[in-house]
Amino acid sequence: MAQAEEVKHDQALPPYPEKATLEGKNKFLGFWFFLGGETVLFASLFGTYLGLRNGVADGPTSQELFHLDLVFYMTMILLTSSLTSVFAIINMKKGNYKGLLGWMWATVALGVAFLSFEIYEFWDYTVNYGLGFSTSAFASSFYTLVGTHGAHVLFGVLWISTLLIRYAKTGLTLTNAPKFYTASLYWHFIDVVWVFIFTVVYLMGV
Amino acid sequence: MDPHVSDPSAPLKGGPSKKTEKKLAKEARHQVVSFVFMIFLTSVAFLTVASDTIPNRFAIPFILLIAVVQVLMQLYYFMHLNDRGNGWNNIMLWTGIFVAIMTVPTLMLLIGVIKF
Amino acid sequence: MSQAYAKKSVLWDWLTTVDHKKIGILYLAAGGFFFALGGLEAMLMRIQLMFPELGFVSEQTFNELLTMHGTTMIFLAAMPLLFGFMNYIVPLQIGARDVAFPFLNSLGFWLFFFGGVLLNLSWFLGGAPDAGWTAYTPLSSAYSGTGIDYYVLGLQISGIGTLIAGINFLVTIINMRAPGMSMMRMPLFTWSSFVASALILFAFPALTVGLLLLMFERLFGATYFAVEMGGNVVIWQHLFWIFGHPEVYILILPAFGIFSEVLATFSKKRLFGYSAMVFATLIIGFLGFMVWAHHMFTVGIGPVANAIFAVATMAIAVPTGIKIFNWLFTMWGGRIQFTTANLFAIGFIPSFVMGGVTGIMLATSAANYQFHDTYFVVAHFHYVIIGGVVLGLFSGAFYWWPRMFGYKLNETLGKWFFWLFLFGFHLTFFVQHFVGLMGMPRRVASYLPGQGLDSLNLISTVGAFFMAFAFILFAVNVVVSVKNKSEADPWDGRTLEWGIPSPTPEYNFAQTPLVRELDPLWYEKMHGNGKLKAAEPLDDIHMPNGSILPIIMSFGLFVAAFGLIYLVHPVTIIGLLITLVCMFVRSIKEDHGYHIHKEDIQNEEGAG
Amino acid sequence: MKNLWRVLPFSLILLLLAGCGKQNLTALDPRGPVAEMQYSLIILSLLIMIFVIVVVAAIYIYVLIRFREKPGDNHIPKQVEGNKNLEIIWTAIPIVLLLILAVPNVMDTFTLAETEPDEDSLVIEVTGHQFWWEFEYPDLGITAGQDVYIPTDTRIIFDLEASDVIHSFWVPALAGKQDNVPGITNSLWLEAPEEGVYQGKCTELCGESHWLMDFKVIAVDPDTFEAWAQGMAEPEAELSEPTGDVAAEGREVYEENCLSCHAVGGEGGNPQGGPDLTNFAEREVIAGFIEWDAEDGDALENWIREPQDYKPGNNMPAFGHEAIDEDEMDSLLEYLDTLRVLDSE
Ligand code: HEA
Ligand code: HEA
Ligand code: HEC
Ligand code: CUA
Ligand SMILES: [Cu+2]
Repeated sequence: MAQAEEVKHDQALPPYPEKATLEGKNKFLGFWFFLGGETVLFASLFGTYLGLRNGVADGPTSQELFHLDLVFYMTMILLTSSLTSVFAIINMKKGNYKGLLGWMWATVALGVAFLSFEIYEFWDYTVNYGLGFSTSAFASSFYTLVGTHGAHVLFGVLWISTLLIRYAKTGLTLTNAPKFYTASLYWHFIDVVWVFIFTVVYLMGV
Repeated sequence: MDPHVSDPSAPLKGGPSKKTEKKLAKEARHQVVSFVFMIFLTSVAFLTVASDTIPNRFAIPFILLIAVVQVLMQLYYFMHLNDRGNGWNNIMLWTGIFVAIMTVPTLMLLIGVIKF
Repeated sequence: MSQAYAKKSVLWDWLTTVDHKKIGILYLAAGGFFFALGGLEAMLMRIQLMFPELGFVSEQTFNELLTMHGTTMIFLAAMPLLFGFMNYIVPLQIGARDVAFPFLNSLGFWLFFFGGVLLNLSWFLGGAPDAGWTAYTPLSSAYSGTGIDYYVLGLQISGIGTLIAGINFLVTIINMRAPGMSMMRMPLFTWSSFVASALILFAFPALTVGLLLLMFERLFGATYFAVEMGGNVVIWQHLFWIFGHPEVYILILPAFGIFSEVLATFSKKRLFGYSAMVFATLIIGFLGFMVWAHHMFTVGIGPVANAIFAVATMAIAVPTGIKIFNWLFTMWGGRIQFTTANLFAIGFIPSFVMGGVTGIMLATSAANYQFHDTYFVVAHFHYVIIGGVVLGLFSGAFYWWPRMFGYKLNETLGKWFFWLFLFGFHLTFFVQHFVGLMGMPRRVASYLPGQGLDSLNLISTVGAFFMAFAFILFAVNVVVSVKNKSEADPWDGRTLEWGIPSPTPEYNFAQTPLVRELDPLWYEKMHGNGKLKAAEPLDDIHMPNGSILPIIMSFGLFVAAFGLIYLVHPVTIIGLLITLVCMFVRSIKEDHGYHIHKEDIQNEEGAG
Repeated sequence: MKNLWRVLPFSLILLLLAGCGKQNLTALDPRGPVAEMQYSLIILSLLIMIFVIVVVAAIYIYVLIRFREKPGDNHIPKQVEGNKNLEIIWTAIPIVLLLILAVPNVMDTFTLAETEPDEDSLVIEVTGHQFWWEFEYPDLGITAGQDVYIPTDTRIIFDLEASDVIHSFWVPALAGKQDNVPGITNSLWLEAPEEGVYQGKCTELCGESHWLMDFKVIAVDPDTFEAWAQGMAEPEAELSEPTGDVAAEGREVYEENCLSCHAVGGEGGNPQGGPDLTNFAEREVIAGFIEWDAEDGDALENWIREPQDYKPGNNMPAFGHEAIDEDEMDSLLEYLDTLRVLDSE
C-alpha cells in the first residue's frame, strides 16, 4: 500500500519530507512507538523515585538539597532548546537546509549547557552535601531517575551532532529528512520528561 | 540504477508549495506562542512553590496540572501529534501514558508500607 | 548492487542475513535449542522430585535448575519460537516483501541470542542464578552469587532485542500491508502478533528498569532494595510483574492466533466471529496491564488493592471465553480434518480451559492465600503454557513446516508425538494441583516423606518422561521427513502465505497481491481462479543488503556485560565502544540495498 | 434451597478430597475457621469451574463427533461469519458466574484482613530467618523458636516480619499464607478450635534450605498454654539451677559455645543468632525437620557437629571435636535434654 511518493526535483518540496519514502514512514512510526515504550520506562523510574523519596536513611533530604534557581535555569534552557529544534524542522520543511543545520546546532549547544548544569548539580550534591549514589534509597533513586534523563540528553547531543556532521554537505535528502525529524521528536520527548522531573522531583521535593 | 526509482540520497531542491508555506508560517506562530505560554506556566509553577504562602495541598495538584498542560502543548504543537495520519502514534503514545498512569501510583503507594 | 549475486558462503549468508524468513528460521533453531535445554533442566528437577529426600542434585543446584528452567523457557524458548513464526509468517500473511526494519530485525535476533548465551554461560562461570525466574529482592540483590549478574545482564540484552522485534512487528503490520489488506481483513495470527507486540512495547520497559535497578544495586552499591538504607523490596516485585503478567499474554496471544488459523483451515470454514475474536484479543491485551498484582496477593498491599486486582483478573475470563466458544463454533458445521497440526489445536481447547479456570481460582484473592507459591500455581501455569503456548507452537510447526522448509512432517510420527505428549503433559501436571493443596510449596529442592506427597510426585515425574520421549519423536520426525517434499499449498489454505510458490522465494511475492476479502486465498479459490490477484505489474524488486553489523553490535554488548559482571571497566568500555562504533557506521553509511531484476523473477516464477 | 444445590456436589467433592494428604498439613482438610473459609471458597470456585469445563466439553465432544470429516466427504462447509446472539450469551454467562465468585471473595478478603487485636486476642510477632522461625509474644514477654504454642479457641494475630530475605508463613490446615517481608509488617489471623500440632512451612524461596524451613503450630487448651507461657518466662532449667552434675557441666559447655546465639530463659542470644532453646527438649524435631529422640542423642549430636550437612546455607557454625570433645558433648546433650517447660514426660 505504502508506495514511495514520486519526487520530481524541479518541483516543490514534499510537504512532509520525513514521511515521503516508505523507509521514512516506517522510521517515523517506529520512533513514535519507541517513545510510547519510553513513557513506560520513565514512569517506572518516576514510580520508584516516588516510592523511595522518603527513604533518606541518614543522608540529606530533598529539602536540604534542592535549589530552585538552578533547576529554573536548567528548565529554561531545555524549554528553549525545544523551540530551537522546532525551528530547525520548520526550516527543513521550507527547504532552508542551512537553517535546519543552524537551529539544530543551537539545540545541541543548549543541550550541552543543560548537561553542564546537571553535572555541576550532581557534583555539588555529592561533594558538598554528602549525597553519594549509595547514601540512601532516596539518593540512588534520585540519581537513577535524573541520571537516566541526563543520559538521554547526552545521547541526543551525540546523535544530533553525528547527523549534523555527517550531513553537513549533502543538503536535504529523503534519507536524512526522517533522521533529523526523529531526532527532533526525541529531543521534545526529553523535554516532556524534564517537565515532569522538575515538577515531581524538584518542585514537590523542596 | 533504473531511472524510474528515484534516488533517496539525491538532495531535494526547491521550496515548499504556497499552501505548505502558509501552513508553516501559521505553525511557527503557534509554536512561538505556545513557547511563551510554556515559559509562563513554568514560571508560575516555580513561583507557586517558591512562595511559601500557598499550602501544599493546593500547590501540588496545581503544579501537576501545569505540567500536564505543558506536556500536551509539547505533544500537540511541537511534536504535531494532531496532524493527519497520526492515529497510530496517538494510540500507542496514549497506551503508554495509560500504563504509566497505572504504574506510578502503584510504585508509590502499593509497596506494603501503607495497606490499602 | 551486484552483491546479491556474488557467491557468499552459506555460513556468512546466515550470519549477515536480514531476510525475515531466514531470521525466522534462526529464531526457531535457537529457540528449539533453548527449549531442549530448558526441558533438560525440567527433567533433572523432576528426577530430583521423584522420591522424597532424594539427593540427585544438591539444594543449590536445584535452585539454579528451577531458575534457569523458568527463565530459559519463557525468555529463550517460548518467546523466540513464537518470534520465529511471527517473523516468517506475518509478512507473508499481509502480502509484504519484508518487515519494516530488516536490519533491526537481525539485530533483535542477535541480541536475543547473545543474551541467551550469556545467561547460560553462568553454569560454567561460578554458578547459575538461583533466586527463581522472578528474582525477588533482597534474595537476588544481597543474598545471591554472581549467577544473578548473568541473569540481569543476559535478560537485559535479550530484552532489548525483544523490544526491537516488537516495534518492528508493529510497524510492519501497520505500514507494509498489501493493497486491500485492511486491518479487519488481517488473519488472526497477524492480529494477535500485533497485539502481542504492543504488549512487548509497553511491558518490557518495566523489566528494563527493574533489571537496571538490580544491576546498580548489585554492582554499584545502589540501595533501592536495601531496607536499612531506606529501600523497599516490594518495588522490584511490582516492576517485575508489570512486565511479567503482560508477558504471559505475549506468549499466549500468538498461540491463540495459530489456533485460529489452524482450526479454520482444517474445519474448512471461515473463523467464526472474526470481529469478536479481534476484539477479544484487544481486550485481553488491555486487561493484561491491569492485573499484575494478582501475583502479589500475599505481599501485604492491603485488602482493597487485593480485591480490585482480583476482580480485574477475573474479568479476563470473559474475552478468553469468547475466544474459546468462537473456536468451538468454527468447528461447528465444518468438516474437521484430524491432521497433526489440527490435533494439537483440538487438544489445546480442553487443556487450556483447565489451565484458565485454575487461573480464575488463583485470582480469588482470599483463596489465593492457600494457593500461592504452591504446586497448584505450578500446575496452573504449565496448563496454560504447555496446554496453550507449547501446543500452539507444535500446531504451528506442523502447519507451517511445509511453507518454511519445503517438506511435510510425517503425520504418523506426528500423531504418536501428539498423543504421548498430551498424555504425559496431563499426567505430569494434573496431580500437581493436589500436591500443592496438600501442602507442597513450589521451589522446594525436595520434600519429606510421610506427608502424603510421595506417590503423586512420582506420577508427575513419570508423566514428564512421557513428554521428554515425545519430544524426541518430534526431533526424529524433523530429520526423517526431509524427503517428504511438499507442494506449495498442502493444506488447502486460506491465507496469503499459501498462495506463493514453495520454497518461498527470497522476495516473497513476485507481485504484491491484491486482497479482496478476509481469507484472500480462499476467496480467490471460491470466487476467482484460485490464484492471488496482483496489485502491481511485474517489476524489479528492491531488497535490503545483508549486514554483519548486528552480530558485532550484539557481541559488543556481550563483551560489555562481562566487564560489568567482573567490574573490569576497560572491558565494559571496549564492549560498549564496539557497539557504538557499529551504530555510528550504520548511521554514516547509507545503504540503499539492491534490486532483483524482472527477468530473474520471471525465470524463477516460471520454474517454480 | 441454596443449600440443596450446594450440599450435594459439595459433600461429594468433600468425600473425594478428604483423606488427601497428611492430617493437619493439607489445606483440603481445614481445621480452623480461616482455613474453612478459604476451603469453601475453593470449593465454590471449583464448582463453577467444573460447570465451565462441562459446558465446554459438551460442545466440544458433540462438535468433534458430529462434524469430523467422513471418508469421501468433500463438501465445502457453509462459511458462517458469526452470530451476535451467541456472542452475547457467552459474554453474559461468564460474567454472571464470575460475580457469583467475586462477591464472596471480596467479602472474605476483607474479613481476612481484620487483624486489629482486641482484648481477647493474642498477638505473636513472627520473624523469618534463613532458615528458621522466631516467635515473640510481646504481651507475655517471651520468645520461642520453631514451635509456636497457641491457646485453642482464641483469635491469634500473627505480625509477620523478616530479618534477611522474604519468607512466607503458611499453616495450610489453619490459614492461608502471608509473606514475611523485610521492612514491612504484615498481619494474619487464625483460630484453632481443636488441640493439635499443625504443620507450617515457608513458601517463599529464601535460599538453599528453603525447603526445610518448617515449623509447627501447637494448639493447646488455654490452661496448658498458660502453664507453657509461665514455664517459658521462668524455666525450670534456669541456667543458675542445674538439675544434675552432668547437666551442670553441660551447661558450662553451653554457656561457652552456644549461649551467645541461643537464648535460654531470657538470657543470651543475639539478633543474628539462632532459635531460643528454652523448651528445646520438647521439640518433636530438630531444626524443624530432623527426627530425634531425646534418649538417644545421636541425631542431635550430628546436628551440632555438622549443621551444614542437614541444612546447607544455614547460619549455625559446625562444632567439631576440637571445639567440643566427646565428654563435653555428652554433658551438653544431657543439659539440652533438661530444657523443658511443660512437664510432658
Ligand atoms: C501463557 C501463560 C499464562 C496464561 C494465559 C495465564 C492466564 C491466567 N492466569 Fe496465570 N500465570 C502464568 C501464566 C499464565 N497465566 C504464570 C507463568 C504464572 C506464575 C508466575 C510465577 O509466579 O512464577 C501465573 C500465575 C498466575 C497467578 C498468581 C498465582 C500465585 O502466584 O499466587 C494468577 C492469579 O490470579 C493467575 C491468573 C490467571 C488468569 C485469571 C488467567 C486467565 O487469562 C485465564 C483465562 C481463561 C479461562 C478462564 C478459560 C476459558 C474461559 C471460558 C471457557 C469462559 C468461562 C470461564 C469462567 C466463567 C471462569 N496466574
Ligand atoms: C514456556 C514455559 C515452560 C515450559 C514449556 C515448561 C515445561 C516443563 N516444566 Fe516448567 N516452569 C516454567 C515454565 C515452563 N516449564 C516456569 C516459568 C517455572 C517457574 C520457575 C520458578 O519457579 O522460578 C517452571 C517451573 C517448573 C517446576 C517447578 C519447580 C519448582 O517450583 O521447584 C517444575 C516441576 O515439575 C516444572 C516442570 C516442567 C516440565 C516437566 C516441563 C516439560 O514440559 C518439559 C518438556 C520438554 C522436554 C522434556 C525437553 C526434552 C529434551 C530432552 C529430553 C533433552 C534432549 C536434549 C538435547 C537434545 C540437548 N517446571
Ligand atoms: C552463630 C550462632 C550459633 C551458635 C554459636 C550456635 N548455634 Fe545452634 N543454631 C543457630 C542457628 C542460626 C540455628 C537455626 C538453623 C536453622 O534451622 O536454619 C541453630 C539451630 C540449633 C538447633 C535446632 C533448634 C531448634 O529449634 O530445633 C539446636 C539444637 C542448636 N542450634 C544447638 C546449638 C548448640 C548446642 C550450640 C553450641 C554448641 C549452638 N547451637 C551454637 C546458630 C548458632
Ligand atoms: Cu524461608 Cu523459604
Ligand atoms: Cu499473571
